[in-house]
Amino acid sequence: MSASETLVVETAARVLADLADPQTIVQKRDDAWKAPLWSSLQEIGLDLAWASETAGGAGASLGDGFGIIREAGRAALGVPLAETLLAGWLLDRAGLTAPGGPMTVAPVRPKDHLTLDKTGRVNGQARMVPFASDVEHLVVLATGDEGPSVALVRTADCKLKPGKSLASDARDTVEFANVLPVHRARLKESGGREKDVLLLMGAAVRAQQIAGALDRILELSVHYSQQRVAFEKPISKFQAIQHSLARLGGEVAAAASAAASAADTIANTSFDDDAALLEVAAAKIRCSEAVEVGTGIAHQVHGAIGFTDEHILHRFTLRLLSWRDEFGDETFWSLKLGELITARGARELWPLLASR
Amino acid sequence: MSASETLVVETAARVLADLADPQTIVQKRDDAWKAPLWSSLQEIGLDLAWASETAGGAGASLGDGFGIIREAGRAALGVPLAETLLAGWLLDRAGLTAPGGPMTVAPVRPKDHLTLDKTGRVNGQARMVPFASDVEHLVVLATGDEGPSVALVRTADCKLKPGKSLASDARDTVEFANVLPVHRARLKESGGREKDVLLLMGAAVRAQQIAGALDRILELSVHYSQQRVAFEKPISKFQAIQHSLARLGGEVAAAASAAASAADTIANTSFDDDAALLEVAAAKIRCSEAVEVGTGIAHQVHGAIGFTDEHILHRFTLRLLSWRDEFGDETFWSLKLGELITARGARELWPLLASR
Amino acid sequence: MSLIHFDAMRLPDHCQELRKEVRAFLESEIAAGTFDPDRPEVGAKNADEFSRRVGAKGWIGMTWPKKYGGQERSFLERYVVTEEMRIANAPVRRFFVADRQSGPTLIRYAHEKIKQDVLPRIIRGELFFCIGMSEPNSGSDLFAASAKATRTDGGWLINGTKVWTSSAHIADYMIGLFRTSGSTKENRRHGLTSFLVDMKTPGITCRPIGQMSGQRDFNEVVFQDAFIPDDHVIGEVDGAWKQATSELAYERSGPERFLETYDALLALTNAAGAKPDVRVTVGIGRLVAQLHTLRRMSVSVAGMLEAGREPVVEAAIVKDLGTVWEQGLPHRVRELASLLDLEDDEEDAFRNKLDFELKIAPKLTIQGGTTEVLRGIIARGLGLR
Amino acid sequence: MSLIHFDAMRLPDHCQELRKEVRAFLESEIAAGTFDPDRPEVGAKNADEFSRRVGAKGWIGMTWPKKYGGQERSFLERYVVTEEMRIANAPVRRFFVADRQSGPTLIRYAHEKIKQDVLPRIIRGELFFCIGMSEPNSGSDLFAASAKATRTDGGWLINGTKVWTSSAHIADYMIGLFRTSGSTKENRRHGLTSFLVDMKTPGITCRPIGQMSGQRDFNEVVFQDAFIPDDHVIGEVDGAWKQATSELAYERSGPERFLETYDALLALTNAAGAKPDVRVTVGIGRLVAQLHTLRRMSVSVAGMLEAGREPVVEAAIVKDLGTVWEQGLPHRVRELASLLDLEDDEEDAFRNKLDFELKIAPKLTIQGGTTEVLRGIIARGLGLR
Repeated sequence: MSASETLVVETAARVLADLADPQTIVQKRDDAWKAPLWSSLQEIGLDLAWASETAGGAGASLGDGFGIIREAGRAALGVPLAETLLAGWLLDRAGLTAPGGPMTVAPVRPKDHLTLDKTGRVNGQARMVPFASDVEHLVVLATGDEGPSVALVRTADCKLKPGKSLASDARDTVEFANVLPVHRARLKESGGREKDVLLLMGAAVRAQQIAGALDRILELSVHYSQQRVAFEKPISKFQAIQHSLARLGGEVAAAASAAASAADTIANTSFDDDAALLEVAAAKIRCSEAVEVGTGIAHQVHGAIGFTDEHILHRFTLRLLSWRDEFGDETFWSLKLGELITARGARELWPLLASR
Repeated sequence: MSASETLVVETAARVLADLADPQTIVQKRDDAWKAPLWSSLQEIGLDLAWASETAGGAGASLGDGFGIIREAGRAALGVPLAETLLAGWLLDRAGLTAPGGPMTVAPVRPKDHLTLDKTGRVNGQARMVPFASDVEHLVVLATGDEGPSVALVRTADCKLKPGKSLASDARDTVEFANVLPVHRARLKESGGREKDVLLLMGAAVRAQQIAGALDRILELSVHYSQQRVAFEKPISKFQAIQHSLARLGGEVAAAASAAASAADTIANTSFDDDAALLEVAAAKIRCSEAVEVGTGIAHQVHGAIGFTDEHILHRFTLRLLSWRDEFGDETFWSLKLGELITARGARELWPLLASR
Repeated sequence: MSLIHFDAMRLPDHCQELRKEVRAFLESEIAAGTFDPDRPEVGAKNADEFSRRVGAKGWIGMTWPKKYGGQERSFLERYVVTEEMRIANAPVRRFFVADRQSGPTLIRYAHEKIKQDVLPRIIRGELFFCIGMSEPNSGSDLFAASAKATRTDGGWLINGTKVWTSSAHIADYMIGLFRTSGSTKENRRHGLTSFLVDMKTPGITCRPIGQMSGQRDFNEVVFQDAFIPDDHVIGEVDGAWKQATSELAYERSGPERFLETYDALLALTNAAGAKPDVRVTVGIGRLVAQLHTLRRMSVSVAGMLEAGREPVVEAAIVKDLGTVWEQGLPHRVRELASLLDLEDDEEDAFRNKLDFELKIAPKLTIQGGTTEVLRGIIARGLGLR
Repeated sequence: MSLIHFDAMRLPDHCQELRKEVRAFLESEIAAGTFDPDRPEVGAKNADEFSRRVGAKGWIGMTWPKKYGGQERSFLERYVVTEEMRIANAPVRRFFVADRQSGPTLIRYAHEKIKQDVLPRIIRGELFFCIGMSEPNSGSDLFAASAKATRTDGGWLINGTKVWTSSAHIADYMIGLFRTSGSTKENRRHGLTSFLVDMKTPGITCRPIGQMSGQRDFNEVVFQDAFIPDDHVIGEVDGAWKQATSELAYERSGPERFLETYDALLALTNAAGAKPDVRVTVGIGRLVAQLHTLRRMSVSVAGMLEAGREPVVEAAIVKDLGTVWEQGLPHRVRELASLLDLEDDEEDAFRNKLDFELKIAPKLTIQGGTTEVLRGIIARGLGLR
């Protein structure tokens, strides 16, 4: 990470700490924090970090953007910052301009597919679309006769069936019935995996959010164990707790490494390279795997208080559980990666790993 | 367990402790212990506990036999006592007489099948047959036009390709090429699962051996932890060791319960009852599962010494690893059990469990 | 010879007859709309009346002495009733705490007058109990409790705070642990006394604490000079620690300690259909084998209790394995269900069910004795402590 | 901000060029029959000559100072060489201990004369080292060592026993820990000194100890008045504990700490073929994701070493996760392979491979720092101890 990249990420961290502190959010129990936060993010240009400057964005590096997203994970952020970055990135890949304001993307599930008909209208259904009911614009990847295109669609032009994530963030079913986009254009890239770019990039984004949130629950758990007294000493002094937290540390480290490596790969490699599939799949798999063990240990260390809605831990736990399902869960990516590995053959496994 | 059953099992335990003590076997490094042990077992009739008295056996209860087998497991016994019991049991189910001396059975793998042709000759191949090269007689389950039959076959009439288990016990490939049995007869029972009786009974036997061996490695590990000093105190005083041994205790308990329940079921229920499949499959699955965690903890507690061939732990570890594969591994039985459960339907799952 | 014993206990025929009776009763309740077994999170329409009907059946306090209105039936019969209620997601909360824990404690340690007054009402399904153990600064270490009871005319005044008290806001009584003198150097567990607290006593306030699962039955209970009459002391003053072990054996042994997330497995088996792919079939088979084994162990513990033994270690093992298993179950189900190709509405239903089980999972290894405490008990039973 | 750091380190191009060179070298060795990558348990025909040829390539002690014959190449280049040797199952035992551990220790702490004598010979692949740490009564607690070194004219006499010393019977030198004075109240680690021991010194006897895996490279080494010259003291007398941390960082960080059972995964992928069932495909994908992640972490630690940092906690995490993973790998492979329908000879080959990996698995979390010790180091790094 260069010095200037760090500056952007530090700014994001500071804004989030000031305006989206989980403790404050849990205490206030309302949504009043969202508007000032978004204004601030927008003012600095963090929301469109990944849209190029000509397209109304900040034109930050991919690394910067992933850094911002990791900070969003560290804050267990329940507004569509990661989705807006992703939407901006997707628009940019088709040379389209971002409209301003929060956005989201569709589809986010491997089994949902949207089509673009000859008249340029979008059709199909996308389920579990994050924050759809909270945003004015959706950026969709839809496939037509000419291959995949990106389309900017007004949410108001779609039919929404509201839904919720485990963390009660909006995850809506969006029906597209002959929806005419505001803009649309062909994806710039070509190659066999172009139809999967949103899934791949989304998986890398979610991996980064998971890594960030896990990092934070390690901090929370270490801190809590040092404060909490049982059997006349801080529970951090019990070997069983120390070893549990060491295991949590291992999961945090694995998630951070896998997510960082995938992010770095996306910044430097074409999605059509097998290495990109390896890296993104591995990151989403390993980060998602870390969720069960990681949240399990954090809750075990916190005891009953961590299970209450007055403590901030649940904001992390529930988003982690939700993120691991989105843009393909670990089973989906294991299947994809397993198919790649078996198709290439056993002797090609090590050369692929070693090439990274 | 009735008082008389306990007496038989206690006798078995005493004979094994006297003549097949793992520590002595490990020190002596030869097979001299095998002959006196077998004479003693034979004299008391423990080897043919499951053949009826009219057929030359001891006609002990099924429960007694499983008790003997559990003790064989507790001794990590490397002679075909369990196999001879099983062979006697199988002969008995076809009304055949046992020839005396150690025996084994075939086939032991779900994918091996033997046939009986119209002239009464056995054909086919069975792999990984336990102790085949150590015994004079094999009892085989072979399928002919009339369904499954039991045949007593001289090992000398077969072609053997020697092999070894993980514990270096004989596990041989036996080829049957027009082998004329000493005796043969139709299985007495009928019903859809008759062809699987050997697999089911063998799985219950292996579950019992596993439960016995795990029980013993818990004892060994607890004892070692109380003797071994590190960081100036017995390692049993470290919370991490205590919790590991508690987990080992849990695995031992699960294996013992599952194996005992399956044994009890076989003594009281027809193999054609779905409950029998549930019980035997669950026992083989759960006992086999306990092997990885159980041996892992035992070795972790013992440290390097448990990995040497001078310590007895490896006799248990390697047989446990071998037994979990035989008569169907946990994946095989999970498939069988899963097929049963899904075919019966979700609403029938609880009634089946609750019926036991 | 072995360090740990589990017999192959089988429920006798009369228990299985009782099971049929319980199922028929529950089916009629479901048919009458008392509760929906598929939507336990909604709760029952009229749990109070359901309690009384269960009481009328003789299924609350069924093992208790006849002189208090009990039936002196076996622990195994009670086991069957508990199982069927749990599997049907019946709204048992109103009576289950009293049936499992408070009633047996009162029978052993309460004043005769109290027993005669309270036990018959529990048995009729009229009284709702909660348990006051944890405090803001004492979680799994119960003996660090600091809420105080001080002597006054004819009784005690209690002051302090209990937390994570399930259902305190709707309970009639609490059995709570209060400090009546300091711990001693020789015995840090000395100085706590168990009290029966009428929750309508002036000076008691409950504040509900929301849970991440959306459930709202945790409470913080604050006592300010709440008066407890002398005869409401349960057992020995300063000696509550002597009562702890046997109480917890009851709490740990039941089928409710591994069936909490059973619905996830049911939903998976249902969604998988008759011929799922090999991955799902193997996965279901394995989970069923694990569940069956846990149940065999749990029935075995019930048999030991019935035989008058105190299977402290065995009960701790069942609970340790059971809670870890039921905690992981929704995660295993999620993985297996991942590639199932469900219709939208099937998927919504499945997802709703699974999400609920995933949300409650974190607390399963914490409530009523954490994994760490249980492993300590097992280690002690193995002679390590 | 985070408690734990792992950068997305990428091996630079020149490392990947070196990788090609190493592969070509190893292929030619395999072609010449030096070793069989598919049968590592057989061992090499002529490991000594192989060592010298590796030395001639400049791949032993390649990061060491040029004045001792080293190349001053980067840790990342060494990392690549180590990886390729490990993956090919090359017979590295003759030089690897010295390359990984003994050489760096000598460079930091040995007398200049010793360095000038010994290091060039290591680099040429002529010297074989072993490590004398564990004793019959000190396993993971190295500081309980009791084998003694007592002052004599011009040096020291050592007496006592070391165990689990890999390859002591064929090693030229040992670096061993011996007690030179008692521990103190303030510092129980005080009083041990590190010595370079010529294994041909009179008074040293090795007894091989067989392993359950069939391997025979463990030894018990008994010292009876073995004389060690003064200049063979490594570092400070009584102060060996100060040297321990940095030494172990090297030992923990390498790819050999998660690739030990890689062959099991290779055999599975091979046996599965191009289109296995969904169960096997998903299983392989998941294992590869885990392995890839471990490797990314391990490369990152190598990058930190290269940057001159001492990533003690990060290295401990990689080894903890890595050894637990490689220990479980043969078991996971076994499960996945269970339903593959292999021909008899394919099955035999697969089974032989898997059995070997299953047999060595128990020691992987014990050798060179147990899981318990590693978690203690991580906990300390998290500020808990």
